[in-house]
Amino acid sequence: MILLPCPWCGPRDASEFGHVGETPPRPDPDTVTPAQWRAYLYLRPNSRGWVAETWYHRMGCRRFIKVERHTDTNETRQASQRGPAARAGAGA
Amino acid sequence: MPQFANGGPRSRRGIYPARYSAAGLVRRGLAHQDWPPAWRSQPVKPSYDVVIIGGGVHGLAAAYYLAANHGITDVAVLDKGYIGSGGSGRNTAILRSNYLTPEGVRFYDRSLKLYERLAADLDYNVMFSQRGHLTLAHSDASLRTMRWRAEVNKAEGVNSEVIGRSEIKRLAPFLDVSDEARYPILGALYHPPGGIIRHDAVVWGYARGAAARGVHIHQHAEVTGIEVTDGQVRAVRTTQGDIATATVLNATAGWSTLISDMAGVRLPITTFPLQAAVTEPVKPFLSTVIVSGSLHVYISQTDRGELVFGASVDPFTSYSMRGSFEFIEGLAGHVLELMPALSKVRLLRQWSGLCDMTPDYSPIMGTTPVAGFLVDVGWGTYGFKAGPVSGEAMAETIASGRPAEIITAFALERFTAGPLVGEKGAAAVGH
Amino acid sequence: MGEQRGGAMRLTPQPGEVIDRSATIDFSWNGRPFTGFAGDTIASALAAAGERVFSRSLKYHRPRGLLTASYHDPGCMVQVGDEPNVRGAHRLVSAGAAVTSQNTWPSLRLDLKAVNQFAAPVLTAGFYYKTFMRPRFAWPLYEAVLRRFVNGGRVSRDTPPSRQAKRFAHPDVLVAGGGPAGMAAALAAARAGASVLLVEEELHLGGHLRWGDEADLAALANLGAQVAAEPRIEVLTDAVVLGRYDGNWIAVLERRGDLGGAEAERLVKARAKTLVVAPGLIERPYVFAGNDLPGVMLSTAVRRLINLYAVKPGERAVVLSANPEGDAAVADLKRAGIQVLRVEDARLGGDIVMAAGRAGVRSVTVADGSQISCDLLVIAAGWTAPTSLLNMAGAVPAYSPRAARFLPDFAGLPPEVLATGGLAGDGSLDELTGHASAAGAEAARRAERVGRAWRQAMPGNRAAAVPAEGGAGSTDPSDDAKVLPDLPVDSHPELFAGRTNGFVDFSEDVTAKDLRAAVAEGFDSAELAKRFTTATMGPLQGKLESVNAAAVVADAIGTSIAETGTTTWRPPYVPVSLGALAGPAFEPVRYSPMQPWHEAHGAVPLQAGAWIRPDHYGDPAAEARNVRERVGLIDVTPIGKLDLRGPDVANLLNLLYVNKWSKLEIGRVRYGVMCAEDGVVLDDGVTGRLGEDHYLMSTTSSGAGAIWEWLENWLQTERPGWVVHVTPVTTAYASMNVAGPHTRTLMERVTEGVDLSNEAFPYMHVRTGRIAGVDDCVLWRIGFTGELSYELHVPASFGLHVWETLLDVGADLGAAAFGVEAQRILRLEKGHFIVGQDTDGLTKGFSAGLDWAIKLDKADFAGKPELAWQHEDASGPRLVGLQPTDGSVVPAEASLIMVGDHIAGRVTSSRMSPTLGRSVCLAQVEARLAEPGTEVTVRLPTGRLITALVTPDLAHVDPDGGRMRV
Amino acid sequence: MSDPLARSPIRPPEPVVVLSGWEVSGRRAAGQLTLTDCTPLAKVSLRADLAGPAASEVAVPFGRAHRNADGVLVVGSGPGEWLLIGPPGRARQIRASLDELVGEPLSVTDLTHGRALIRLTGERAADVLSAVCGVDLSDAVTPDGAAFRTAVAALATDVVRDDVAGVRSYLLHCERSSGQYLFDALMSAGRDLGIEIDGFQAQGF
Repeated sequence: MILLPCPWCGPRDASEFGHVGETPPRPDPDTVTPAQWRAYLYLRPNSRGWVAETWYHRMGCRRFIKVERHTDTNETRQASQRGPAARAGAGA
Repeated sequence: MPQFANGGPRSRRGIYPARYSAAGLVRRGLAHQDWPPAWRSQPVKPSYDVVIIGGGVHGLAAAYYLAANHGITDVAVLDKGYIGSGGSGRNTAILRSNYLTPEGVRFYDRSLKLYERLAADLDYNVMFSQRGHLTLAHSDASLRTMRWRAEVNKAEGVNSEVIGRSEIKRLAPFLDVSDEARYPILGALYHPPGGIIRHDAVVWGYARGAAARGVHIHQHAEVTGIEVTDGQVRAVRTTQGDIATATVLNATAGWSTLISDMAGVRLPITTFPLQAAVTEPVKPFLSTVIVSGSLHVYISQTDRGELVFGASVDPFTSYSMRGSFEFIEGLAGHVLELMPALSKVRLLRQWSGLCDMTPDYSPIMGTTPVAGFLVDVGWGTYGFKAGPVSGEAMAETIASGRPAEIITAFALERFTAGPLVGEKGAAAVGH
Repeated sequence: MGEQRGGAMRLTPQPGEVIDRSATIDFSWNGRPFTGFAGDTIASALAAAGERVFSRSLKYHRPRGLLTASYHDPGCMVQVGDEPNVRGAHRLVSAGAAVTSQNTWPSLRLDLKAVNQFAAPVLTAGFYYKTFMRPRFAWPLYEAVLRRFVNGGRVSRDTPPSRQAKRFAHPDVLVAGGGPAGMAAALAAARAGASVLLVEEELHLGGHLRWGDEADLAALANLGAQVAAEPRIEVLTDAVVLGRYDGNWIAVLERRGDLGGAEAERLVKARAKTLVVAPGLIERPYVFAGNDLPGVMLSTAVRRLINLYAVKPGERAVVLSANPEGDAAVADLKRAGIQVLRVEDARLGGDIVMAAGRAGVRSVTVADGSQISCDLLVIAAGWTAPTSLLNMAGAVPAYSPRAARFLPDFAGLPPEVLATGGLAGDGSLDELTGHASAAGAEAARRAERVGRAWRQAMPGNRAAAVPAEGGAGSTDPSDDAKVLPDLPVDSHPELFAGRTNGFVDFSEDVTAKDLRAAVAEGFDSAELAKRFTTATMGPLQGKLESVNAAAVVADAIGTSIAETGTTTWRPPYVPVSLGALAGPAFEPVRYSPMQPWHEAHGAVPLQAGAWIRPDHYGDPAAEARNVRERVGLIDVTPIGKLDLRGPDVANLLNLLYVNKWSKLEIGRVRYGVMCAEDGVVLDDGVTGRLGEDHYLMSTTSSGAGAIWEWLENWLQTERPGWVVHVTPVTTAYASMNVAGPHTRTLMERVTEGVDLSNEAFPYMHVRTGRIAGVDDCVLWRIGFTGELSYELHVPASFGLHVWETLLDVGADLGAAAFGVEAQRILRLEKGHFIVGQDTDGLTKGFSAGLDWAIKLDKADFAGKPELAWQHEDASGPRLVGLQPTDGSVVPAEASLIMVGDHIAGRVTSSRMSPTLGRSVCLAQVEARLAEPGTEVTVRLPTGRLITALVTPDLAHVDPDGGRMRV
Repeated sequence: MSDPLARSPIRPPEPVVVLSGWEVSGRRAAGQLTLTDCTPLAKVSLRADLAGPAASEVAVPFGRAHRNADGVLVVGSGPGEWLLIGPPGRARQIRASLDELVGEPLSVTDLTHGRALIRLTGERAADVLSAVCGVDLSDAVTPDGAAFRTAVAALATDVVRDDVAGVRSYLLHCERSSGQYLFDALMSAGRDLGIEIDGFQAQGF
């Protein structure tokens, strides 16, 4: 069980959170092309190494928070900057 | 379309170094004579007609069918570890074709048919045990989805039917089909042709068959770069040297986005660990494959007596394969929900593999914007089931330069042009 | 030596023995009565009685006896009652236990499958890959035979469910291993102020000291007294660390050796700030012909039997010794009155060539070729480092030829994990405990740093309400971490596989020859050879055999053990029962306040997510008819309810619903549909405006949680400037829908403060008032059922009171409860779709027939671009009403709409309509079939084809909605 | 038409008595480890800017709880989120006091009927809770007056360490419909330690 450093509640078990992941910014719906919009819906960096990602502290403060996690080792650390975390994308 | 050297298909007979048989076992056994190697390792050549990245069932099957069906033998299969060290050796070896969409059903049914004759084709006993496959429904909604799948399956000629509790109890006496269960079993989708197989044997059989036809298998050869100029693949850089080639197939799982990124092709894939576990052996008591989508668990008993448990992917993306304790806790809980009498059976080992999830729970197969760079990726939790048909289809695609008809629904373009594959329609796990 | 009390092989009392000779325990072994002492393991009690054979091997059914006399002994896995695969050399004897051997047929003594050994040359590793494949249809028959050879115990359908409680622990320091090093580390950590959890796999603390000499026993007594006196140390014996997982999450299995099965096992899940790994070493077998014969034992097995259980392992012994522990075993043997016929000293070139015998060792051939007849062969060939926990922490141990074992990669360890004791090196007891004390103190120091950082991150301990940028500081304990001194490493002969062929994996019947053959066939790496031969895949998971296997494979390839490496250690460290792993089922269930009434009135329960709801009360059709003709009540408490307040609520509604909300007046409710960003229908419900900045939103029951998050997600991440407070009030209200022509009459009898006339309180309006004497009730006039109806939201504690009152005062009007099934029928008659049933994961807004609702002229809303494009290309299927030509046929839901062989849609909802007396359906069909009046072909599950007509409206009953507006 | 009777989601064990309009158990525990259904207590939620005027007025930070002058327990249950717990029937009064707070948009919601409230008391209360709750319950981490929301038996629960006369005690506050579930989970977690049900006593708060 990895431990997530919730900036609001302090370190908590990951099972208290919902994983949202790396979230691209939402394009302007009026000017966006289908390709751009579907990139926003479906394309994620899927980065290997340290990534800044969004989690939802469902069982705790109920904030969408930013946490940095190493996707090879699952080490976690405080995100260098606190939210507002980017949005979840389709379906959340 | 790329040009390929080497002649047309050769007869299978006579190619094998040694035909496997009981008689052979006795003869060599008594003579204390070892069997010849199933494959040999050669130095990496400076160029190949086709370079396949990923020495799992997909990559090796593609190599085998390139050689066997199309006579294309100047092929290199590269793996960063040993063959079958990825998903092919980590899955729970369940085979089925009872999918939800017509294109999915046709595709996996072809795979199942190929699996049925694989032992004979490869002269290698892959131990395909067609013991039947049960997908349990614990709610009206999932029962409705089971019916939906059954109707599509039947329309496509696949043996699949919704059955009730008494029939379920008959097929799997250890299941708790009472109303007292927290998640009562309301019915199940029964798929008689489904079953389990020895996954390593499939890998080794294809490797042996491909090697016998001249394919080079390079283990511990990790790809470090892919050279693309003017939108055309030129070469592959590996830890065992550079390879000039015009055709590269990305047949990896877990690292498919990292490999595609090397070629400048972005994929709508996120990578999740998928964990599994096995118990100590107990005497055979379970002869069908049990799957519960709602409880995210699947159960089968191997010929060694071990219970093999699988589940849905982890709750967050990762490249770590160390596994988690909460996984086996939840798994055990769900197994006991289904079979309360197993509380004294001991879990022996857990492990993880990596799954490349796509937005519509369907693979990405065929060509890409980069000429000569093909993909057979995004296999989520169902890649092993598709090994043979994917190999066959990708071989045809490489040989003909056009995507094989059976994989057109799985093209990369669907994520920009639409429509997505309907497996997302009922996004329940089913393995 | 004559017959001893407690068994023929029982010795006179030994200084370190753990048995209580005053308490005898009777049990049975394969049906025969046996007696042991309290403290005996099953194996020691049987060995004391002279038993030598405990099981038969997997493939060849060779007799097997004690090898390690420890938990990890492959030779004595037994069945105890209904519990399979019990470790006989660890499990204590218990009164009346029915112990039987496994994998024997027909009996342990005479096992007919033993003939397999003569077929050994044919049954080489992987033989089954090469045969049984022709003809194809014969494989199932072969398979049935193979399955007979399963080497394991039996499970019983009568085994009662057993799920043991777990607990969470938060020790500063967790010490894995309660030998001298573990005890010393725990003491040092505790004295440095840390809370310590000390976990020992065996039944007692002390490790090898327990079977040592007087000095060892004295040292143990001393350490034991200090540990017992230290309040900060919690000791768990007969407990084992199953694994070290990411985040230093340590899973510990507590066992009670005197009990059996899952009842005896509990989990402790520890978030340890630091972990000290001190498991000691496991003695390694030696590979030679006959190395699996009963009577061939490791030196530690012999010393355990003699010193802990006072059991004589044999009468006439030959010893292979490569280390001081082997020499100590020789001394123990002599003291126990066992003839030591020969000591082969491996350090001086001594060796064992082979052992011979049938049911046990009869003779041994040694290095000089001489053959010695004996009944006991003691092997002290070296050690295996159980590095499992270190591997899980990401540090890959390296092979040391000097030590003839793997040593930890200290540099590769994360700062929260330390290693000490025999695992880390050699040396005197003082050197080892000294190193352990240093490790314990350092572990405590690092733990203190982590603990402080964690406490500072707690909100209650933070000065500012808003966490600082970057939040709490680093919890990395490695900052100025002290590096521990190295322990000495003694040189040890490399003894793995001798000059004859023997067993490498005892559980799997894999020999050195099998491994060499595998390499020759191309399986030329540790992992491939393992997979091909199944070596190290048995119940021991490589603890005894992995290094020998690596040595044989390396030799066959022509490389070194260091290059080959071993196969990966995978968790858990020891097998754990599913009952202990599962623990109590924490599956929250939810009940409405009216549940007692439902139960008392024969409601048939329906599971809807976590909710238990009444599906019906006996006759759903009659319940539906009662709503159409009189008045019915349904408990709709699970409907999601969100209290929305703030100046920006209207903006939020406009953003998340596809339709328009800016002009909703106070006192009105409106139906709305939400789509996800991919345009797919997400949820629907009505939202009412209670005040200027105060709204009450309803969602589907199943969507309640997800929609709450959906709102928070947009508010927190996309529109952080907006002020909207979302408070979930789903269960703050008991919700009930009162529907039917008599509804107003009934409501007027119980409602105060609200004018219920159609003029004052029209359709799609909301009021608050007093119902049945209960204040603060919310009334929505809506019509999911298509009848005149009010949806009441009552403060939940009074739900049962209001429900019973309504039924009571409405009795003369025919007021009766109806369940979910009746509601499904009613809404289907009315053509209201259900998200997730009539729509699916790909159904975009226009496919659900929402053309009237989707307002593409709104500036922005979730999913707008996808819906705009769907509108342009008119893509996707359409939801339509369907009426089978033969109204007596009710097509099963999911019946397919066929055009020839092509699947052109499916029936999503289907019922017999009690109101119309014919079947009514909703279906998703391709757009070309969506025109009203189109005749389509429906394929029933039976394969029968029927025809049906696409209806003009989704609604089959009262399409103009007159009934609900009266 | 009978008078309204308020019922907790947790079925009261015999003897059942009516107390300030609520159906509660009159049972009295003999032992030292007890579980009490405190649902009848008034529960009001306040939502406001976590650093705004209301916040400074309430003056209880997120993560802490303390009793104000009128004996109302004010819990900092989340960022910009407070829970006020008072004697039965005091909800309106508490709401009124909060409505006086001005200067920003507030949400004041009476959740008395929307949540279940359970008190676990005894020297070994932490041993019971640690079977179903992963948060460190030691005094160093969660002392008396600490408040945190976390998973208790897999249910999102507000936990307040609120010792009674020096004896360790926890208030557990969850969404109403799962109240019976949480109560049962705590009872089974405490069974080996001899936990007993103690009936609700209004003056006990």
